[in-house]
Amino acid sequence: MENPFAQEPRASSSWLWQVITGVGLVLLLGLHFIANHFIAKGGLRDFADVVAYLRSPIILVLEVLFLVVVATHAMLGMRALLLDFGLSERAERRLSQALTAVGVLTVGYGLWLTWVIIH
Amino acid sequence: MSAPRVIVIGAGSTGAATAHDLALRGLRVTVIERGEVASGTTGRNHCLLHSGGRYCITDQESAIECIDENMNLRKIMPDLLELNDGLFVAVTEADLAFKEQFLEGCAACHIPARTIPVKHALEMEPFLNPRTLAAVQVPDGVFEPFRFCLAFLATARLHGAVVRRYNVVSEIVCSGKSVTGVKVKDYRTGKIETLGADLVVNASGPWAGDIAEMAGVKVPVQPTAGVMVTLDCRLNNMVLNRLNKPSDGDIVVPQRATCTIGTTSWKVEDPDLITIPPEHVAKMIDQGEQLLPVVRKIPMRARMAVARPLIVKNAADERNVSRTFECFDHAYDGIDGFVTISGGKTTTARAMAQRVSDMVCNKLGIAAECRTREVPLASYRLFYQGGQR
Amino acid sequence: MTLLDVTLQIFRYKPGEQPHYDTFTVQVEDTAHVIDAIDKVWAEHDHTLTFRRACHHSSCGSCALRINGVEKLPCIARFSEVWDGHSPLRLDPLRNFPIVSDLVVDVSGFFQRMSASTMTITRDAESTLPLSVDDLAAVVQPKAVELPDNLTRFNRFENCIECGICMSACPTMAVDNKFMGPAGLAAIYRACQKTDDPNEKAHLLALANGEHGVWRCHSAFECTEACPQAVDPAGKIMALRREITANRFKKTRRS
Amino acid sequence: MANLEYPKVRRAGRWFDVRRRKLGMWAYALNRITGIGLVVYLYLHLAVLSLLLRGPRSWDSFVSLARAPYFLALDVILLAGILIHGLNGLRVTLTGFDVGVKAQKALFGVLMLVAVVALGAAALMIFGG
Repeated sequence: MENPFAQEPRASSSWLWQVITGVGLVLLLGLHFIANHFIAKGGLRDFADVVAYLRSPIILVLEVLFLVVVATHAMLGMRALLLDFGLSERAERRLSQALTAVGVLTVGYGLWLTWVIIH
Repeated sequence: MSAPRVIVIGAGSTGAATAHDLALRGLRVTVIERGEVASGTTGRNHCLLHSGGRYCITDQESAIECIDENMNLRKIMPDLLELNDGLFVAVTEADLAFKEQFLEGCAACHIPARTIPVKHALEMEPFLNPRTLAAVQVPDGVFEPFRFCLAFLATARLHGAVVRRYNVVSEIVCSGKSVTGVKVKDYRTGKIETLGADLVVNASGPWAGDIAEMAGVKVPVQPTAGVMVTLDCRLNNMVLNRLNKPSDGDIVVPQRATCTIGTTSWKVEDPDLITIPPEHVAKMIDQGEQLLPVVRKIPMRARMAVARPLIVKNAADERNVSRTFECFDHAYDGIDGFVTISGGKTTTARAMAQRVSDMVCNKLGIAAECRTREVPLASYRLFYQGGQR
Repeated sequence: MTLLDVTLQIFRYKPGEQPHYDTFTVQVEDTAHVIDAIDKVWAEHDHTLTFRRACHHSSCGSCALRINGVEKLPCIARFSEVWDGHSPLRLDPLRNFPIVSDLVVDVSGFFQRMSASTMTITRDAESTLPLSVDDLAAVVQPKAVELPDNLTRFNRFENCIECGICMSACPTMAVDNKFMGPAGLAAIYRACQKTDDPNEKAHLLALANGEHGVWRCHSAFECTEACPQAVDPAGKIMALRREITANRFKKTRRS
Repeated sequence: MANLEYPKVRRAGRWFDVRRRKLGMWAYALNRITGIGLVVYLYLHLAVLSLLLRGPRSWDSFVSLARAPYFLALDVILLAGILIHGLNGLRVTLTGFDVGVKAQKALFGVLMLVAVVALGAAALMIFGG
């Protein structure tokens, strides 16, 4: 008899990435907070502060990395949640594609935003 | 000509095994059961796969049936048995005096039995009464009656049988002096139907009298209840029996992480409603303590009571009526196409099925050999897996 | 012995009819289990009430249902444990299974999941008795067992009685009916432990690693909380996760 | 045969049903609620940052708005969400690698205690500073 539960073993990836990005977020978020509220003298009080802050190369790398990781984690989380609607295999593939697109757009928008602000 | 249709009333061990036997012989079988599979006598069971030791003195016919079937079941349902053997244990001088007779009884019934040094027995069974005087090992085992029935029915289904659960027989339909079918009501849908059959087998255990009455015949079945108590801890590896004549609370059957002490015996009128007498529960603990002194310290997990179908041969104490089974062709009572199989025990269900199936085939003029001794059973899980409800 | 007057509110449903609750009052002993009261309702009031039961001692797993919303085996649930003494006791069928009639659910999906691993229900036992009562060890010191010549080892039934309670309690099962479910995954874990065949093991792990396998678990641990047999399905799911992850890293390192 | 199957959309909402459920179920539901909240916040945050495009004036007026006490309270809620989600995530990660599975309830309790303490400290800093 055909086993209805036999499938390609690939499902662990999304869980593993969720965990990796999750742990990454804990670290990055800590740094994000510290950078935002402690390193920037007196906090980011006005527009000029923000621009100056983002022009620091270390901060820039940190913030971009944070953006990528948070978007990945968020999209994987949304996927886990939306799978609960009992989707068909095709719909599940579509969902993954759509969420990847949303994630890429989010990151793209963030990068563009940063670029505009810096210049 | 298409194969004859047979209706089996009851999906306990007898009905399930009978359905399997008849289906293997090529008959078109329908099983009618008013509840879940094994929801009657079979379900509420010690779960003891008898070696026959229990009956080897008082009822050798039963004992021989037991040891033969014990060996047969090992072949056809190996996955459904806990095969750890059993000990008959003497804890009093009176028990000890019984030992020689017991060994002779076992020999007479070809039950493999051997005396184990008490020290050895206590090592194997650390909770056994330290004052144990003698221990005899026999091939007892443990099974699960529910899955036992499911396996028979799943296999029967593979051979074309239909199992209708939650269907109650409301009428035995007769044409003249011959049974032609049954009227059933489906409790799930409320639908009432008449099912035609060439022959109806009454395998309803302690309810056999009620079903037979619908056809206007009588069967000498006395519903006899017993209480069993299950403890929240497994205290023994092997089945522990009191080395003496059958009596109340003379056995502790281990299963998974529990063990069950049984049983008592009293006659009941209505097998549908049995109240558990508290003094019987207390008695189980008292008696169990004789074999396993820690019994009283263990919390109780469950208690149960159910009626067994005992065949009344003549007026006697219910402990001493035979635990063997009987097959009745009601043609002798003036009703044709209707047979009753009752008595016996789950261990001997396959043999009971063989006997009644022989009778059925004989009556229907079918020459087919019984094959249930050799054909291994399908997985019990298939019963539900098929999706048939 | 005291007698209790218990009111049961029982879920009723027949195909094509509106589901509703029926109320029955029956008298039971204070030491009774819930199954005794259901039995009494059936015997004294309504033979058309359909419910599953067989063994009455937590061995068959057929009677599982929800008592006041919580999954239990009524054969081992005492009134003293589950009843407040005055309000009606509500009985519902298991969740996450199609309902057939009243308290009877269709367990075919559950057994398909159990079969996926081909786990059998008997196993070799530990050489000493498992002690679940703490003070018992102090009473008697169990010694290592020397087995007689013809007996190489004792065997046991698996603890899982396939009652479906974990599947009813599982929040993932509640939303994803393709999920393999706690019992199915626990069975895979047991089958993995029992086999010495590396191919069989790889097959089983691949099964657990599927899109509807261990990764769909949300770590609510409801299955382990509800399991009447201390099978700890959630623990087994986590153990499978570790094994799968470990294998994955081993493979990555090798390649 | 007819049966009582729930429609997909109603099924999908059932993770939210914590009635008569145990601690682990609450942890799961909390994790989801905070997770959804944080995703919403992520996009709000991006939208707010877009104000930077409109030059210093609109940004600076937003910053002064953000210093109002009721806005700071929103910060505390955000922080609560982050702490609950992050620390519970730690529990899910550990148990997922078969670490501390037996102690998952205690683990959750301890982590939530940490969350409460950290939140208290943070609230003091936010309102105090």
